[in-house]
Amino acid sequence: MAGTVSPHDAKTLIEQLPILQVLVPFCTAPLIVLIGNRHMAWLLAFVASVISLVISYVLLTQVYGGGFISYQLGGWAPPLGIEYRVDAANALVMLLISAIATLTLPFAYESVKDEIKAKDHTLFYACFMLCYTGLMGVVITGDAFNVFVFLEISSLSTYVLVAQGAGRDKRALTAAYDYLIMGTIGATFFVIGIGFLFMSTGTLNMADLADRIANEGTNRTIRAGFAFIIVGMGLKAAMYPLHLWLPKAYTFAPSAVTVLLSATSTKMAIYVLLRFLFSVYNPEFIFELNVMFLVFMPLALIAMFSASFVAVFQVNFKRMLAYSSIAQIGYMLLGIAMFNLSGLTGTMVHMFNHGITKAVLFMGVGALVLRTGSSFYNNLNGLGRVMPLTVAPIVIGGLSLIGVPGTAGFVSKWMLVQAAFENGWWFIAILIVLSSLLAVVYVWRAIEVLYLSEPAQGTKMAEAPMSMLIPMWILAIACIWFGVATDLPLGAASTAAEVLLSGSFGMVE
Amino acid sequence: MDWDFIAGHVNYWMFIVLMMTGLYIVVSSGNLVKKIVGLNIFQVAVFMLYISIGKITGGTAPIFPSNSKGYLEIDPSIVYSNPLPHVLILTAIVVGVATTSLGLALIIRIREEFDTVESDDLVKIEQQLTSADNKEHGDAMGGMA
Amino acid sequence: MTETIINFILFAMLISTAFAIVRMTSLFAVIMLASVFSLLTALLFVTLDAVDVAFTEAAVGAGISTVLMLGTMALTARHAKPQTQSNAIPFLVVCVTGAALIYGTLDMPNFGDPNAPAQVHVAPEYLERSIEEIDVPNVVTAILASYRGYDTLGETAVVFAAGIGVLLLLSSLARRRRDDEEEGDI
Amino acid sequence: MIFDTTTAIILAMLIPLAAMAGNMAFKNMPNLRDGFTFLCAVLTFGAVLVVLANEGNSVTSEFSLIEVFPGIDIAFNVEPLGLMFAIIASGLWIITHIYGVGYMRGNDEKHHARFFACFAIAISSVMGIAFSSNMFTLFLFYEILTVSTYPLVAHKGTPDAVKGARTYLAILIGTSIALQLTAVIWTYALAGTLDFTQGGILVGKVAGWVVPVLLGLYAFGIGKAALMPFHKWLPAAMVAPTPVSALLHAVAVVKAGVFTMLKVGIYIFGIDFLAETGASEWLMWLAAYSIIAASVVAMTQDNLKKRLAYSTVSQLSYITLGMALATSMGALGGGMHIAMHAMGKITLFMCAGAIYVAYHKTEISQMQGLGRVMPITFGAFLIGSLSIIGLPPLGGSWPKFLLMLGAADTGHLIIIGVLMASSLLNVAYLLPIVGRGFFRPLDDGAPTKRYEGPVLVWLPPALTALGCFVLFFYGGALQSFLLPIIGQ
Amino acid sequence: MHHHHLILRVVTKLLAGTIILYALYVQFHGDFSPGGGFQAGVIMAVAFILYGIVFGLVAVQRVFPPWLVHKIVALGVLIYAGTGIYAMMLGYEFLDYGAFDPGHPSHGQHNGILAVELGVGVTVTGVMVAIYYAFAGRAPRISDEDW
Repeated sequence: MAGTVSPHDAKTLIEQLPILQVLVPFCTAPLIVLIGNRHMAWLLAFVASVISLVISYVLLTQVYGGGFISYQLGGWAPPLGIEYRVDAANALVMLLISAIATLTLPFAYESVKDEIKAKDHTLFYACFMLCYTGLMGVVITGDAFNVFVFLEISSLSTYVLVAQGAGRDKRALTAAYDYLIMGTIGATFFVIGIGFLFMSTGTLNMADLADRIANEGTNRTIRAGFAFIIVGMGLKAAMYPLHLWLPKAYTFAPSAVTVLLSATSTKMAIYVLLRFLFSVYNPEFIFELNVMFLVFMPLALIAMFSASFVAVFQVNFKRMLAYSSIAQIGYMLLGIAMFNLSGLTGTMVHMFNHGITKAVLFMGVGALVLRTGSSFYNNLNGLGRVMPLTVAPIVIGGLSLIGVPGTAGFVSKWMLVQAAFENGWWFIAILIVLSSLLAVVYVWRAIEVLYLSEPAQGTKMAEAPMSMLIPMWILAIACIWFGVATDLPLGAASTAAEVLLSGSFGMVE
Repeated sequence: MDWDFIAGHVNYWMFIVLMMTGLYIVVSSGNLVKKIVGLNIFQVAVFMLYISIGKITGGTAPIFPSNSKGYLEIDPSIVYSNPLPHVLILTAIVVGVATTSLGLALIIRIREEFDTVESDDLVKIEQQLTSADNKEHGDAMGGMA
Repeated sequence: MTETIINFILFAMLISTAFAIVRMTSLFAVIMLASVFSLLTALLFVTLDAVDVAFTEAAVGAGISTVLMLGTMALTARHAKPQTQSNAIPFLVVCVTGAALIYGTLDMPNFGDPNAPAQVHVAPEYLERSIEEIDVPNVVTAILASYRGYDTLGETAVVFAAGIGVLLLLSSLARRRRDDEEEGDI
Repeated sequence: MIFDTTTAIILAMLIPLAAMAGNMAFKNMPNLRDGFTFLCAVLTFGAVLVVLANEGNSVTSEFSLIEVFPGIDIAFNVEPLGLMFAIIASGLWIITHIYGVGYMRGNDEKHHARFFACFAIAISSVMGIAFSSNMFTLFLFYEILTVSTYPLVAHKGTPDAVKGARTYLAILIGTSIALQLTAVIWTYALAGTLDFTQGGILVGKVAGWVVPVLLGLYAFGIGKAALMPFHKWLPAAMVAPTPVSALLHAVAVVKAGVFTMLKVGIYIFGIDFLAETGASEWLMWLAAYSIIAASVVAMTQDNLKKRLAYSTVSQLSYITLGMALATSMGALGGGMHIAMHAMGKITLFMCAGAIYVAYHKTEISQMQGLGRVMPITFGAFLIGSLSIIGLPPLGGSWPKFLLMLGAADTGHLIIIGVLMASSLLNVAYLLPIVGRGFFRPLDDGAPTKRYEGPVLVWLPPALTALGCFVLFFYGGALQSFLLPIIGQ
Repeated sequence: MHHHHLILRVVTKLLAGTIILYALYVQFHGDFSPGGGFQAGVIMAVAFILYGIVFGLVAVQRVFPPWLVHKIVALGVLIYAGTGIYAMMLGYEFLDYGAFDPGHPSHGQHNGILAVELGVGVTVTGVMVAIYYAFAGRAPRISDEDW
């Protein structure tokens, strides 16, 4: 690099990693459009996501034990400029997002060919990369307004991606429209919240915000801002009762899109919630407000039970999983509501574990849709016998969704139950395990359909193509691997939880 | 609540009235296009709130005057309004129009597929489709969609 | 003082326009009123010293948005159906949200207060430093393109996303020659 | 010393997995596949014997495979109760495998490879349960065992089988997740550890109402122990092919349940702690009720396997009772009963399967005179029955004797009465079957030529029946082998 | 359309040229007065849209073919990002325009701002025209009672 002439200390590649993390997928999108070839589009997208995955892994290893990396965009020190700030909490979420995107792309190759018209493929992948960029940008940034900008990049591309399901079912369009309206209201609420904060503090940098709120105390404006940020992000996170857009969007979106959305987009919103709850507003503030106990806890519990209950009665595999997602988001909120180290660790690790679990399940359904053209149970009878390699990962994902020991889902539920006991809320602990039983029911329904019913007459189904099987099996193995070797997610999650609970974002100098 | 307070806050309350009018249109209107109009009004009202944060009484637009040679001259007596909210809102306006154009494009597609842009009718059509799904797939499984 | 009077006249017009939009069913009227609303907003922005924003709002709100909405109207329907459902729930939502907002305003600094936190913390630094560091008279441009240039990159990406989104929804990537239109590639 | 103990334990868990892989790989080569599985079974048994040879009845320190949560590892060690369980399960796997091959081929069942593969996973997880050195590891393998046996129960795929399997899974997963998991995490929150420790880990950490509640969560949460009212899965699971019923529902699965129960009583709560707090008294009465009630229900069953299933429910409660008595003798008796009942009950199940293979009879009322044409099978059945009843010189007499001693220690004379009454009930529901077989005339038109079915089907029960004799003479040895569990 | 409104057509041609000139002014004068890339892009697009409204979609697409519009859309984003990446390659942070003239950072800043504003302008022009093409390319399908 040509930095030798200037007195400025040339940045090394390692120092540039935080921005490259977002920049690599970002630049891919216009490149795809510029080149305009759909095979190249896929290849570019895949290569970019692999690079991004490697970077996010490197970043996570750097902050795994604590501490943070700050990157000043444009060379302007915050609060004047925008800052990227990586710590264990967002590094873990970024690893999840980049891993899922990297695995979704090979899966998408065949699925998109099947579900979307060939002439739209190039733009589809461009949109996909934009969505991915937006998610990464939201997670990595340390600037409150920058969150909004990248949130909108991902949201706009998400609306379009969901609408691409219109080729199979026209309801994808209204799903996308509803999502657009709800999502925009949510984003606007978020902007109002940021505005209130800005009004009371004069800054947009999260660390600076935290500092000023901690030093100057709160007032009614800041508290109202808090409410708007929670509702705004709650809409994006499909927090009960703001989840109404989710079932339709997940059901009618193209399979590959559902995989990406279910595994990453709500997690991103939960992460932002966490960041604002704990890092910008400090834990004492929240504790005084008692908002956790009075608001999050009941909503989380209602979500866990009502959404699971609805899921039990679904006849469409995809829609069942969508409702299950709402319930699982309830678990994450419950972990926040516990307000202790184990609870937050549980939330963080459940974000990760549920991400990989749902990804494998939706991929499985996508593979079945590719082969049978339907995700309704009565068209999937006995497929476990004709395409065992395709269906087995679904079973593993299902077990992880239930939280059977030895799977990733178990680890997070364990942490949540443990957190409940640490607070002495044994009643909540029992509710958590009881709601898992509902998961047993809806997962087992699918498994019985896939294995125990007789396949339809003359079913001669081939296994899903390799490009689908490989990512599915990687995720399925990850579901088991992270259920046993919990070092990576649990270690990072507990560091993250410590960072969050210590309050003001990055004020640990 | 003294007079100063009211005079200093009445602007905010106006913005809030506008915001809520916009939000009301979004939530209550049945026509998809009108919903988008409502969304625009809602957002624009929020933008006004932001811009008003930056206003300083007696201030002027944050552009430094320059003389013919192009050098900047700074007059310490001039108070400039806060430029930061302007920047934020420039971005937000662009985001808003992007959302609007996407929403409208979706509406056009919806009209082509469903032949209506009224949410009442759409809900009805969707209910029919769902109950058809149920009949086809649900009865066999003893569940509902 | 004149500023205040102008402001209040603008507010009165804005609010009456907004209320009119609530009641209208003719989409053409709604869209035109929305356009008027944007123009009034732009005027308000001018009085608030935000000339750049006013310029943009006029171009976007009164220009592009209006054209797009008219285009959409031409492709869909002229009239909105009168409402059939009850208004109770929307009204409740609006009231709760409004109440929260008003609660928030209670601790806000007075409008135009030069000692408000937003005026004393970060903003003065921009005003002081941008001459030295950026050498651009329009501070808004300096912040937009340099201090917070990354936001603007994001903004460009949003526009880009909207562009390819509309293309994906309504048409697709165009080819250079017409001959190979049947092929999937460009 | 062929291997060190660590390697041997790992091998004992891995070799069955190799068998599973073998079944998948040689799906369409029956002889190679079954032969390979047999080899694996023998090797597994060998690995367990190596552990026995290395360690005897000492308690080794644990070795950890991986840390899952801070302070919670997947870890293993050797202690007499677990070692005994491992020896029984792996030893009987060999016999059951032989029997299973005969049964499956004799009955033209389908999906052999899947069947034996799931079987092997189940054995692997039983090894994990037996050697686990903390409650977390045990729970992990406990759940794997549940999930891996589900396809075995649902094996036939008929609506009946599906329904039975659903009950099986619902109760086992339901109780274990809702109650046992809660109990485990609660224990961890209270004690800060889950390691099995002589004398218990909860001592001094809890008091008052929490102790019986926690014990209740465990007792009902260990659904595999089939304590009433969570026993329904066991009769429901009888829709499975008989080898499954034999090994899994007489030895591996149910014994995993009561084994867990004993482990919890002895190493989590501690016998003395239970006795001190009196927390287990209600459990004792419940177990006593289960013993009697299940026996009575067994008498009303005409389906042979169902009757044996209820008999199992009743016999399992002996072991729970042994733990709940909270005395050394009781715990020892409970431990021994694992071995004795396993040997006896597997004999009975294999006989039932043999009858089914040879004559396709499932109901007791259809079995008259069959003893005349299959004397070996019915002879084995008789010996198994007597062992269950607890008559010397059969293995089953030892644990009953110890349990009575234990009950006498605590001064609960009613429990002694219950045990005696139960033996009488055993006589009443088991011996008539034999009697009907030998002394009633054959049905008209039934074949009168002696036919016991294929050798692979009648030989195994004969062997295990012999085992019942052998165990009687090694009863004392077994008792002293188990002594370390009560801290002697 | 093609043979009527002669005055309209002449005026439009003149007007379109003027609008483009004005757009260029706004584009490159944005650092001195209100306006910048975005506004310039919108104005530029208006010139084409006006042309399209008067002369028809086919005519304007001959002047500014859709494939070119799409490339331009992507190009603008790449110009912006590329400016930042160039700074990175000089060993500075992303978008640190000071890199372009290390001895005199404010000159570098000025140049950088011009470059990124150009990027914005290009993309916005492209997107607006593309959206117009997309909307105008749809045949109106309004049922009779709506007129």
